[in-house]
Amino acid sequence: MPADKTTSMAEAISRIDPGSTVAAGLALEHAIPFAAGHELARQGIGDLTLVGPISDVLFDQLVGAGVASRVRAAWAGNVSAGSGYNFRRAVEGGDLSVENHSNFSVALALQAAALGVPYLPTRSLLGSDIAEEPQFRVTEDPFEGQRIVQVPAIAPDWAFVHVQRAAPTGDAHLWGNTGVTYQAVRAAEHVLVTTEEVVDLDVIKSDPSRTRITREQVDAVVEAPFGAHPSPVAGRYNRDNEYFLAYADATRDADGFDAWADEWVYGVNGREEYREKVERDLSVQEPTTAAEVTYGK
Amino acid sequence: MPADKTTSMAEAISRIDPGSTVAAGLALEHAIPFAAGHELARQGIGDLTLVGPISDVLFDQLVGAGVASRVRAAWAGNVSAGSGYNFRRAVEGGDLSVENHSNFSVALALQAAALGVPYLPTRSLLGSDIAEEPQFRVTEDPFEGQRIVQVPAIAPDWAFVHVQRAAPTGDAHLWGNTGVTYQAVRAAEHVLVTTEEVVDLDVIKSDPSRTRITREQVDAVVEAPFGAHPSPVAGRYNRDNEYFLAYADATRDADGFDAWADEWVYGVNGREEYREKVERDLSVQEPTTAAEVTYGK
Amino acid sequence: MASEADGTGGAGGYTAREMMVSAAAREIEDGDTAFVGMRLPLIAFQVAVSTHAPNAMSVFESGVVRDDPADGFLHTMCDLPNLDRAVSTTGMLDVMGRLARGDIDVGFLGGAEIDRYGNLNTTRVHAGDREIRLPGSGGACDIACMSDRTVILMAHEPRRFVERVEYVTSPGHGEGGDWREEQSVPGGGPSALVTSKATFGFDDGELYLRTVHPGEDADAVAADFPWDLRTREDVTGDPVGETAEPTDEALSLVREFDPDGFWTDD
Amino acid sequence: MASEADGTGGAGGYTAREMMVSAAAREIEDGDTAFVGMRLPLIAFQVAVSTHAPNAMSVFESGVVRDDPADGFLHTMCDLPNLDRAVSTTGMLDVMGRLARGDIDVGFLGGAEIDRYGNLNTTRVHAGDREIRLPGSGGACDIACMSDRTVILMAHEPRRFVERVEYVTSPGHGEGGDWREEQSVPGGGPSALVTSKATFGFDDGELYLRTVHPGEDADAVAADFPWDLRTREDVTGDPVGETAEPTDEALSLVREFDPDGFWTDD
Repeated sequence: MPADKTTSMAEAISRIDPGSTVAAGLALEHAIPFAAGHELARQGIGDLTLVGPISDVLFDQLVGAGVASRVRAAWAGNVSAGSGYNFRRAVEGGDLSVENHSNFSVALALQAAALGVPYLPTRSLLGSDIAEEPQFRVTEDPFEGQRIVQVPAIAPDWAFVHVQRAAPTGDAHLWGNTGVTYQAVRAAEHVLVTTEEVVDLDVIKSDPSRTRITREQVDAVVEAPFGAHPSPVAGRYNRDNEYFLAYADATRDADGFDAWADEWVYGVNGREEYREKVERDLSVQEPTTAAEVTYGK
Repeated sequence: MPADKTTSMAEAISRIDPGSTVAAGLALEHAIPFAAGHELARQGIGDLTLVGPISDVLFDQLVGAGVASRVRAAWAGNVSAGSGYNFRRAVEGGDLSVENHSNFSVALALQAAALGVPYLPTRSLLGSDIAEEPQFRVTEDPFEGQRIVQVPAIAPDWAFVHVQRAAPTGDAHLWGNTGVTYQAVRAAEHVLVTTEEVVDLDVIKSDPSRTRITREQVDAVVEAPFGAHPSPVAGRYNRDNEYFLAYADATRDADGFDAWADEWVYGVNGREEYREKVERDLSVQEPTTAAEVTYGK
Repeated sequence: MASEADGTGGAGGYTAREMMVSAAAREIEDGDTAFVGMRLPLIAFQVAVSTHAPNAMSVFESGVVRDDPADGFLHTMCDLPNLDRAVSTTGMLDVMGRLARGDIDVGFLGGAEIDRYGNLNTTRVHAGDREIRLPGSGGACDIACMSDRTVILMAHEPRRFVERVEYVTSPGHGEGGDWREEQSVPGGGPSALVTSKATFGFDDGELYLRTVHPGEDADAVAADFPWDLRTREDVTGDPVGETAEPTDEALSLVREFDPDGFWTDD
Repeated sequence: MASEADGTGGAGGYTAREMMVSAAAREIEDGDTAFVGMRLPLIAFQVAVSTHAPNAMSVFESGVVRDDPADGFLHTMCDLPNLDRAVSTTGMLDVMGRLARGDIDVGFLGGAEIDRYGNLNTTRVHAGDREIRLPGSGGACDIACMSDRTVILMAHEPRRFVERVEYVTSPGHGEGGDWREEQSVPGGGPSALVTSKATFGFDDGELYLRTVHPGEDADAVAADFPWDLRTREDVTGDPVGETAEPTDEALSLVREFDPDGFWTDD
C-alpha cells in the first residue's frame, strides 16, 4: 500500500520551517491556496520568502501578517482593486525585499529547477529594467549571436497547490488553467496539496492524462473544501469578487489590516469556521460536463 | 465562423515541400501517424529530414521508401524486433545522414524552438559521445560553474500529430502518454492533425484542460480512423504486435521491403483500403471511463 | 451576443472608458491572436470578436485561450465564466511560449507612467521624495517585449506622461528609432496609445497625437505632455483627426460584458 | 498478481532471461522510483512491485507513470495495458525532468557493448571492417547520465565485452575513479551488471564479478572479458558467490507478465 499522506492543515503547515521559500498562487487568479496561507499566518511561521507570478491578495495578506521577509514575484497587489496595501507599506517602509520578475521569468525560473539546470534562456525582458535586476544575466547567445537573458533557477522549499481532487497518495487532478503550477511542483523540494475532496486512487487512475501531480512529488494532502476562497475553483465555486473589494477597502492602513485579519484569519480556528462566515453562495450553478474519455485495452 | 481546416490526407500531404523537415512519432510508441507517413511515401515527397525521439518503424519505412535524406533522432529501429533494416542499410550505405540525439535532447531541442530561444541547457549527455556531436555545445554554466550542454533549437517545417478527436478548427484532444507532442506542435511552422474522429467544437470546449493543441498552431485536420495502426491509440485500438514482427521479418533485405511496401503502402489507395487488409480486431474490448469533470459557473 | 444597434451613434451618451474600449477594440484585426490580460483590453477583445473580428483569438497569461466572449462578467481572467467553454485552459509556459515564438499579433498594456518612446513603468514611482511601490510587471514586460505589436491603454492624466520613465517595466521603443532591433528586443513594440482623451501612434519609435476624442482639444491634449509632442500633421501631413465614436453595437456589447460599469464607468 | 510459490526454488526449470529478470528485480528497492524502459527491466519492475517493493514506482520516457503491473502483456511501454489505469500518462519533459532533477533512484540500461568502466554503446559497432549502425540512444544516455544508479542487463556474449566501447552512447564510470564527478555527470552511474551468466558490481568505477548463476564457472565467465577482470574477492575479500535463483513466486510472476515467453525465452 502506498503511503497515506492525508493530514490536517495545522499539522501540514507545522512542518514548514521559518525562513523557508514557499511558492503559491501558481495558477494565478485561479485556485489560490488561501486556506494554507492563512494557517501559515496563524502559526506565525516567519521570515518566509514568497515565490509566485502574482498571487492576487495572498502575498499581501502574508506580508501584512508579518511572516514574509522577501517576495520573488512579478506582481503583488489586488487584481480587482489594484493596490495591495500591506505590500506597498512593507516595501516603502523597508520591511520587505523584492526580487522583481515578469510572469514569464518566474515560470522559467521554476522550470529551470524542474529540469535540473541552473538557468533557462529567454528573449523576454530584453530592454527592460527587469533584465538589469541582479539575479539575471544578459549575455550573447552562442548560436545566433543575439542578446539573451539567462534566468536562474528558483527551487522553492515548498509549493502549495490547491486542486479539485487528490488521492491519499498525493496523486491529483487539477483542471481549469494551471499557470505555473506544474513547474513549481517539480521545482519544489516539498509539495503541499490542498484539495476540495480526497478521492480513491481509482478515481485518479481512471484518467491518468489528467494527473500531472504524482505522489513522489507530494509530501502532504489536506482536504480543504472551499480552501481557495475567495479565488475561484473550476467546477466548484466562483470568485468572491465582493470579498476582494472589501479587503481592499478594509486594509488601506495597517490597523485596518489587523482588524481584517483578526476577523478572517486569527478569529477562525480553521476552514470550516471560515466557511460559515462567508454568506454568499458561490457554488457553480450551471455546470458543464466534460465529454467522455475512455482508456482500456 | 473560424476556418474549417478539414481536408483529405492526399491534399494535406501535397502541401509539404520536398526538402522539408518533418517531426513525427512524437508520442513515442503511442499514436504514431503512420497514415500520414504512408501518404508521404506514396506522393514521393523526397529529401525529407525526419525529426523525432524514436518513431518505432515509421522512420524506417520512410527511409526505405527513399523520401528521407536525413534523420535527427535518438533512436531508429523496430521496438518489438530491434533493428530497422532500411535505416541500417541506408546509414551503412552512406545514403542517410544521421544527427545523433538522446530522447531528452530531442525534447529540449523542440522545446527551445517552442519557447523562441536558440538553445536550452541540460546536464544530460555529459560524458557521452553524443555530447560531442557537432550540433551541441559543451560549456560552463555561468551561475554554478559546472559543465553544461547547450542543445540548439529544432523548428520543424511540419509536425504530424495523431489524436483521438479534433474539431474542424484544429482544436484537439489527445490522451494517453504524449511524449514530445506538445513541444513539437509549438516548435513547428505547420501542423498536420490526423484524427480518429472529427467532432464538433463544442465537444472540445466541454473540456478545455484537455486541449493543448489549438487552432492557431494547426494547418490541416484529416479524419483518419485507424490512422496510427499498427501503433496503439488510447481508448481506441491496441498495438498490432504481430504486424511489427512481420515487418521485421519481411524487410531484412531491400527487395523484401519493396515487396512489403508494394503491398501495404503503394498497393492501397488510402487508409480505408489499408484497414480492410488488417484482419485482426485490435479495438479496445475493456474500456475504462474517465471520472467525471465539470466546469461551469 | 446580439447587438441592439439602432444606427445612430450619438455624441455623448458614453463614458470615457467606453470610448477607450471601443478604440482599443478597433486595434484588434480579424484573425489576430491577442494577448489581452484583463480589464478594458479584455472587454475590448470581447467587443472585437463579437463585431469585426470574429476569428480573433484571445490568450491570457494564466493559461486560458478563448475564441468568444465569456458568458458572464469578469473581474479577472480566471473567473469561471472565462474558463467555462474556453478553447483551452492550459499553463503559462504554453501561452507565453506562443508569445516567445512570435505568434501573438497584438498585446495590450497599461501603465502608471509612459514616456516619449512608449516605455511603461508599473514598478515604482516617486511622489515628491516619497517612493511609491506599484504592483510590478505581471506579464506586461513579456507582452511588451515579444508581441508583434502592442496597444497601450491609460487614463489621460498629465502626471502619467513623463520624459523618461523611472523604471522600464515594459519596454516600448526605448530611445526611439531602431532601438529595439539594436537591443535584440524581439517584438515590434507599441503601435498605439489610447487614453481617455485621445489616440496616439508611434513614428520612428516616438509617440505622436493621432486623434482626439469628440469634445477634446488637440492643443490642450498636447499640453499635457512635458515635451513638445509631435502630431499626425508632423508625421503624415494630415491634421489630427477625431476619434470615431463607439458604435451603438459596440456600446451595447460593452454594457453586456460589464453590466454594472465596474470597469467602464468613469 | 497472486503468487503460486510452493517454497521450492529448484535448480533449472527457468531460462537464463528469467534469471536475469529475477536478479534485476532484486536491484529495485521498496520506495524506489525506477526508470524501466522496456523488455526485461519492465518485467523486472513488475516482479519487484508485486513482491518485495510494493511502493516502487515506474516511469517511462514516453510519459507513463505506474505503480503496479499492467494488466496484460507489453511489447512496448505504450501498449494500452500500460496506459490503462496508470497513475499518470504525461509527456517526456515531465518524466525526464524528474530524472534531471535527480528524483530517479534507479534506471535500467542495455547495450550492444560494455567496457571495463560500464560505458555502453548502442550507436555503432564494427564487425571486421564493416561498420554496423545500431538504433541509437533513445532515452538510454539520459538515464545513464542522470539516474542515482543504473543497472545494466545484457546477454552474456564475449563480443559484447570490450576494453573500450567504440562510441559512448551511455556513460558509465568513464575512465573509472572519480571520472563522473570530474566531468560533472550528475547521476551515480552503474551499480550492477546482470548478464545471462553472472552478476557484476562496480568498484572505483570498474566492473567486477560478483556472482555467477547456478551452473556457471567463475573462471570461465572471467575469461569472456578481454581484460583481467576483477572479482568480489579482489574487492571485498569474499569469494565470488552464486546468484540466488528466482523464487517460485518470481518465476510465476514472470510467466504471468510474459505468458508466451516473448521476452524471457532464451
